[in-house]
Amino acid sequence: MVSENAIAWYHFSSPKNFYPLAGRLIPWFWGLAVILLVVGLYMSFFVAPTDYKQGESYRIIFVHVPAAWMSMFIYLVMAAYAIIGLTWKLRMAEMMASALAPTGAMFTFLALWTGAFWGKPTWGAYWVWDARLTSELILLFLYIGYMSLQSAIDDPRRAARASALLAIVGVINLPVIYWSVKWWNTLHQGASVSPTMAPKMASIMITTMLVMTFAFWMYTIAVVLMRARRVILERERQTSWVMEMVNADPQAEMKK
Amino acid sequence: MLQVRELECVRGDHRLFTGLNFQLRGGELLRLRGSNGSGKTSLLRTVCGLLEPTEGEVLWNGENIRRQRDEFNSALLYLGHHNGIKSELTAFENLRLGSALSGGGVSDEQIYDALEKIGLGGREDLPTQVLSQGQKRRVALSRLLLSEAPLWVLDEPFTALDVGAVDRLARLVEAHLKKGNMVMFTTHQEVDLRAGTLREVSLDS
Amino acid sequence: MNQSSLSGMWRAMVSRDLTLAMRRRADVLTTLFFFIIVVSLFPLGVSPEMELLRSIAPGVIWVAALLASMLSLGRLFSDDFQDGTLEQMLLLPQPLSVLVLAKVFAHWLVSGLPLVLLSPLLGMQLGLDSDGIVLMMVTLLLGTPVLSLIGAVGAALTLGVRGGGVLVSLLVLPLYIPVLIFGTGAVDAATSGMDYEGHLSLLGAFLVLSVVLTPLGTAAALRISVE
Amino acid sequence: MSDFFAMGGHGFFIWMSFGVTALFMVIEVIAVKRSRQTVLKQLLRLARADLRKAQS
Repeated sequence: MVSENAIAWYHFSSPKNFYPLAGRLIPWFWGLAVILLVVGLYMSFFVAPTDYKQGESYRIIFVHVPAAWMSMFIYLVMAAYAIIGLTWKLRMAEMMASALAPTGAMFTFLALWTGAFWGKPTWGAYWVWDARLTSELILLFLYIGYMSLQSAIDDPRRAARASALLAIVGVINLPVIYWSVKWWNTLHQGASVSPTMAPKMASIMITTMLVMTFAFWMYTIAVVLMRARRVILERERQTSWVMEMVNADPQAEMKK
Repeated sequence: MLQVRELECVRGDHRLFTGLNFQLRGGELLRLRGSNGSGKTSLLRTVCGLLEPTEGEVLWNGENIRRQRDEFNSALLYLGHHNGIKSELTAFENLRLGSALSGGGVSDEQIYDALEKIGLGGREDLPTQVLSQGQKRRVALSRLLLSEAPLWVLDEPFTALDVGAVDRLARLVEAHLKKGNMVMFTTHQEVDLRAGTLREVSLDS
Repeated sequence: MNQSSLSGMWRAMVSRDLTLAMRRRADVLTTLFFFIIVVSLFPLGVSPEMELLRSIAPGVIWVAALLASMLSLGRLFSDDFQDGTLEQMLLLPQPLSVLVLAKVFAHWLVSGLPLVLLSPLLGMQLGLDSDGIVLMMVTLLLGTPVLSLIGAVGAALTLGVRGGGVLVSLLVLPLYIPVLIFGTGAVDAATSGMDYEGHLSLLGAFLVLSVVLTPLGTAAALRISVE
Repeated sequence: MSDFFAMGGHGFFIWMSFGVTALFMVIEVIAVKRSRQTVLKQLLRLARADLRKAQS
């Protein structure tokens, strides 16, 4: 007896059914993202106390840390979709992986950008060869490698599968890279100098950071679902259901 | 026995063929017809396992070829558009390398003899880059003389061959079929093959 | 699939690639000259002062070795892809990953090993002392095969892609970083008198891991690229 | 209000971080929305062309 959710899961793994479902879900995730962002920003500026040592500039961690977490998390989700896509030949999984990459790359860049603008007032330099920042930089290279491989190959099916394989190779190497960079950093600079995450974290700060992380999470799901719909339209161009949908009610489709 | 079930293949973003079913038994010759771009080469490559079909499966002796890659590969000989020979190596070296890679068992005399039979006598030790297009094609075709693989998959084998070579190749195919083996091929020239039962599959449905 | 045909296939593939490399000796030499030229640029670009050169020597030689081995990756599969021999290799009755290992081994013999043999020359040029040079050779001996093995995955993924040569470096360089860190780390430790066994065992571990894992990745990438 | 923006002298850094993050997120949303619409327009043109061919 195939369990209930197995049928539902398989039902929505076909692009034809996933497309309208994503269309219905997107507004909900946008609503959640906006609410959480507003709450998060309010907490970041008005609820979290001024830090006795760093003053106000520490508030940047309420954007820097969630962005860093998201950049790592999105790469892992991307690799998971790549594995599913390759092993079970699920085109939908491959499309989700390629829809995730640009947002992941954006958060990686933002993590580096906000890290630099937090570093300047705190340690006096925009760039510090700290283990985490260096690993973040390498993660950005992995994202760029993934996206450039995907765009360099013309045949969409081969592009999806080749970049999926690269994502898997990347995710296997990620811990090794992170750990060897961490070892390299402590060797050359010694543990004392490397900037710690933040001063002792008051619980209110942690909850603010979590709220902001959830906000970024909802944002990511909404944007990725939108991009996934575009990827579906591009790759399923020759299927009949795309043609019917476009013919049926073009104006409505444009707005949604 | 080769069997194809509900095969579908998508290239780029247009579907080449779908719901394809046919069989090929010992002593049978299957000619694949279709206009240019109808997916003949893609079908041949799917049958060989080089291209993964979007739907359906290819069976060899009842089992999917993707689950028995080594056994199926040892029973298959594929000749594509490319000749599959290295231009820096000589004709003899190419053939000896080919047999060594697929498990050896072919002596040097057999190779020289095959090259003689295919009409390359005296040119065995020239780097293939100096040979003409037709001669390079013959080096590739001489692999048919050396291989015992029961299933031959040939993509436009008669192109760039002169009349004598076409006739020689036709006799070769007939001898192969008489031994109870199978040949699947595509061609644009009308060649009279008088052995085995001819079957046809057209992709221009 | 008996043992003899596998080792027979391995020897045939390695000797094939070596003869092909010898027939096109120019390609092999360009990689080596590139390695020498890149290292000799640093004294010109940075400063001829020996003390400074000695401190950056391991990093310079390792980065040059990285770039040189990546330069030669393009030829690993692309010639076979063009003339159809790669298709025939995919249709051989032997496991593809063993075939890939043979090809990468031949590629390493031609483009990795010479770097190891040349490195003492460049070490002296940059003022490395004797045990520094010995350790440089050991780390390169352990490291360059890993570069070829990981690089093969990138070469297979970008097969037949326009601009593939540059793209390979983008895909593969981030994956080289752990080998670079522990390769240079070992030589630094040796020159400054600290113990370096830890670094060498890690390099050895990377070598074993990549010998086991990367051929599977490369084989899968080849099947995707030849489609 | 102005001291809120001054952020104890660190205003520049804080608003560069929060501002650029917000800017990137907005740009990404607009870019994705517009790219989907261009694909839809192409499909529309394709569909109409097929329709006309079918009718003629």
